[in-house]
Amino acid sequence: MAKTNVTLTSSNAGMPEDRQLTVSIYRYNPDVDKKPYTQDYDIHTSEFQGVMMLDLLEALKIKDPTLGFRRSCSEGVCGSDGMNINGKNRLACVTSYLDFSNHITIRPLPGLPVVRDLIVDMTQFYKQYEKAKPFLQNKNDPPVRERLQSIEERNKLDGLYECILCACCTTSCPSFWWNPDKFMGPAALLWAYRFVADSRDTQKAERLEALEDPFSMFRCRTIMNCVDVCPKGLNPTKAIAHLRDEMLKDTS
Amino acid sequence: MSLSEHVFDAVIIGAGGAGQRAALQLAQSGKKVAMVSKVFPTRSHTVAAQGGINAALGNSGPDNWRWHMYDTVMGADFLGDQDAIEYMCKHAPDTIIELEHMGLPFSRNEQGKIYQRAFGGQTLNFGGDLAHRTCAAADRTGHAMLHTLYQKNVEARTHCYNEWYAVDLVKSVNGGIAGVIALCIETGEVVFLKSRATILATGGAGRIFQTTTNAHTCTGDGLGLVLRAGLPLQDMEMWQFHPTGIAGVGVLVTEGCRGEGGYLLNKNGERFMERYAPHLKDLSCRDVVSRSSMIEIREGRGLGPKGDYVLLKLDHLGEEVLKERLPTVMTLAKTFAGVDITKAPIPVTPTCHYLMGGMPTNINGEVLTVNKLGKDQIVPGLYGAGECASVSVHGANRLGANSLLDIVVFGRAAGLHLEAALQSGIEMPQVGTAELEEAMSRLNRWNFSQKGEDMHVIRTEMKMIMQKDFGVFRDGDTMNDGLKKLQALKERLAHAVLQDKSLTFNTARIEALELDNMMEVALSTAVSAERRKESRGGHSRIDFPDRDDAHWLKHSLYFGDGRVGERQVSQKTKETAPIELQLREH
Amino acid sequence: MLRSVTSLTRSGLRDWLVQRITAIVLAGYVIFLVGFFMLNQPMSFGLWTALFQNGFMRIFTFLALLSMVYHTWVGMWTVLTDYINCPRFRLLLVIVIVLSLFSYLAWAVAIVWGLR
Amino acid sequence: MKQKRPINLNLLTIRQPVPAIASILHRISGVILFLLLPLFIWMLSESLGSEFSFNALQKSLSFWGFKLLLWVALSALAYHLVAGIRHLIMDLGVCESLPCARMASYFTLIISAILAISLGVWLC
Repeated sequence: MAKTNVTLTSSNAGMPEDRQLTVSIYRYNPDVDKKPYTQDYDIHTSEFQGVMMLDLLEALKIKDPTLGFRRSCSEGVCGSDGMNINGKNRLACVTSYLDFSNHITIRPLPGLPVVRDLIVDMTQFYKQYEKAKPFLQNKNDPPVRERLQSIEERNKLDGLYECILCACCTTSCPSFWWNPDKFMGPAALLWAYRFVADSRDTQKAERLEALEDPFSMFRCRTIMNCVDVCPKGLNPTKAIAHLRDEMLKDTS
Repeated sequence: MSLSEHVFDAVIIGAGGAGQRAALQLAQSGKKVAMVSKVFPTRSHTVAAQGGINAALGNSGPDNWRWHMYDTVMGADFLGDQDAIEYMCKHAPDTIIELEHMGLPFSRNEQGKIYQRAFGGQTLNFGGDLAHRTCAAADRTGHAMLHTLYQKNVEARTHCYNEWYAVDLVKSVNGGIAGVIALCIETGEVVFLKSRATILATGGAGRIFQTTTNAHTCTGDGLGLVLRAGLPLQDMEMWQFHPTGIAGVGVLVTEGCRGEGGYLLNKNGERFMERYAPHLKDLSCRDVVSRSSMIEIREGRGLGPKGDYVLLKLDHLGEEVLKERLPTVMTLAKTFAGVDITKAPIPVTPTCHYLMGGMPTNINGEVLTVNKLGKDQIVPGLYGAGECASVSVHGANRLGANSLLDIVVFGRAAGLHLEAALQSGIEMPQVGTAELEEAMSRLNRWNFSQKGEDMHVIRTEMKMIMQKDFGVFRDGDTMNDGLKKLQALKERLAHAVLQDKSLTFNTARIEALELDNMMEVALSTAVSAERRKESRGGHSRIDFPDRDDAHWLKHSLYFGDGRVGERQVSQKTKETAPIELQLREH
Repeated sequence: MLRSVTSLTRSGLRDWLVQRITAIVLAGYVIFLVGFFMLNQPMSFGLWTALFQNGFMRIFTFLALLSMVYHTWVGMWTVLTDYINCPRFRLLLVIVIVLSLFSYLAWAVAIVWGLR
Repeated sequence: MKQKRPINLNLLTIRQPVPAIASILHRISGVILFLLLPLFIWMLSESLGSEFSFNALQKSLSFWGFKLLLWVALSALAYHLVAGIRHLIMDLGVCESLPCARMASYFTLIISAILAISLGVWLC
């Protein structure tokens, strides 16, 4: 039988040492609070399992069931638990408290109305997403089998289709803060380019035309806050640049 | 009682793959349809499926849907209904092509066709060589599928109740289902969504276990709804434990890892699957691989301080393959195990992953119950599809990459059937105050609870019991013990308290309602598992180690009031001969 | 599509292009002036006026001034639409800015072309 | 009810990466330049008006308040120019990754700081 030398470099072999954390959380419940405030929680890391910020929040919610936050998959693919942790937008489920000091600050995603505690109203974000017409459009009759696409053509979609709509990028973008109704924001624009870049889509010209006004896309000032925070390592700024290049190619 | 009514042709509960596929079908045909989801649709757990979706497309060599059917029947350890399996495997290619046309960004092969990889239990020519049948979008197939479906629903302008929670089904005066009580999580508003038909597509319930690959939201809501409506659940003992959950955390790493050539090792560096399954080795069915891993661990060949995991080796595949085909696994291993898979193996352990059982349905997605004579009866106005349903294509053990297939094939089937039914006319059901009050009673119980136990204590205890007594290996004595504890817990839950009664986005209230459902699911699992005195697929008993076709080749039924029953396993096929009963290779 | 009557070209793409082309002209002009200044130290009134009496320099200056107007229009319009939410106040400011830009242009043209 | 919802946008609590800082400085320097446009044109006017006004302009440079104003104007111009060139280069698509953009922003800040200091020395 095949034998392999087993060398394990895993770091989760031992439990991390116990630490006492102070977590400052933005609190607001419109049913009881007139305005938002910050609440401090003390907790020992030995009180719960796991090293992710979501594990920590779940432990705090047992202590204080009124604490509100969204979460689902707990592995960074559903995009529910975007929040501003120590000043940066991140997903709580794939952010380890081991990377922080003993005082951690959690606030809701910036720039969107707060529904309760860490839960923001994402309506505006989704509206902008829908503006991108985020669905494949092909005016030709579909073939009996799959539409062919070369490996190279398919590779163009990498770095685009993986977006999980967590809104970390869009809510870190000052252009979106100041014009949330007009500037589509990095996530929506990434999706816009995902379909422009798809060899199977026939509506490229229409898609580009819809982005040509001074706000929808051109509000981007290429500061790359979106790239800085994207938990999936995507680059919306680059997608926006490609959209612009396509427009230049089309119009010149 | 004044309860505002919103009226629809169809209401779909759940916006994962099955719910969205059904919604799309109905929305595109111009029906007045509402899709209710407790999370924004793209947050549904379908998004986490990694490996792929099976279909005999034959893009890498010859393939045949009959071979796929054979594998599925074998994988199911013959508890699957062959009519449903035939339907699924036959319609798989068309369903995949349809998804491709919708825009799903499948990986491609050299000819520009959909890329297909090897996966567990997939063979050519009825048990021959490994088949490459699993269509994939890198290792993000579920994500790509869910987003594609949602995008098509955006295009079709499907009416979405996002972040609304389905509390309970409302029965019509003539015994059918008339819709559902729904709670707007954002505002606390409660409405009655009245409809000619309701489709349940609420997904799994893995959260009843302590460690699971499932999302926090997989709490078996649809299953609880069905039980409380007096309808049965089927094969609730049949849980799949995925061989490769990251040790200690439960995060899934796809079977695609082994499909691409990865394998499992014990502490002696031995590729132990060669010993348990010489033919398919690491790509045997999941129940086989999980059991093998557990035996290794129990016999002291596991690793780690507690000796409670084995290793998944991938580094020999080379950085390029890993980056192209398994990028998600790469990051997950880094994040959750601190492992660089290009250099070191991932510590993995069998982890609760999938419920094969659920509400019994026929191939049209119509939910079934049994009458006093033990005959199947269609429940008027109620459909089910996806993990919450048991049609049953997975029987006692699901094959990898058959779940994404199940949800789209039967989401579509339910949609198509309901579309036709609506075309020929379904009457709007009549509802009386008594029915509405009954459906509201559970929510009211929590809302008016004054004193009592904290629900999280009960939840924690339930998960521990399930983990300990109803895991990969089961035994009569411990199960009996666990069952008694669960019954006591259910009693305690009936007196637990909801402290926070605020209206705006009160997640504590949702968690309380979810716990009711989880408790129902846990009990149904415990009762059904204790009752099935054999080992089959995902259900392996130490005290009854063998499959017993003479007594147990049948679906087990469980009703919310504790009644149990049975249903025949269908061997009737339409186009091809049924697969004959035989032992699986082990 | 979103339109704005007060943006320079009312097209994001054209605004963007104008901003870039004018930036190149302005950058060239500034760098040229700085170079001229540094290469001719100490600067005298004669040298300085001779520069601006040159025909090419006059055209270059005019181009730079025009670029300045358009570049600033686009830039200031962007700043205002980010931070000023009241549409009437914003309109007023845009008008003030655009008028002052054109008066600067006229003033500067008068200076350079007024040279004898 | 939606109208009353607060928005978390306390800029002091939100960490801003270097490219964002480089960008806001670009904007601020641009606004300063716009506000100081009359100064530049007035200086053009004075310098070209007559030998007398040319010399008067040179003399006024010894006045510290004027020096300071001119330093602010020229520093803003230097920054706006350097950051603008960075923008133009990035528009060519040569620096699309975050590490590169970050590096470019640092360069912008450093070069502009050197220019501003040199201008200060020259004006003193």
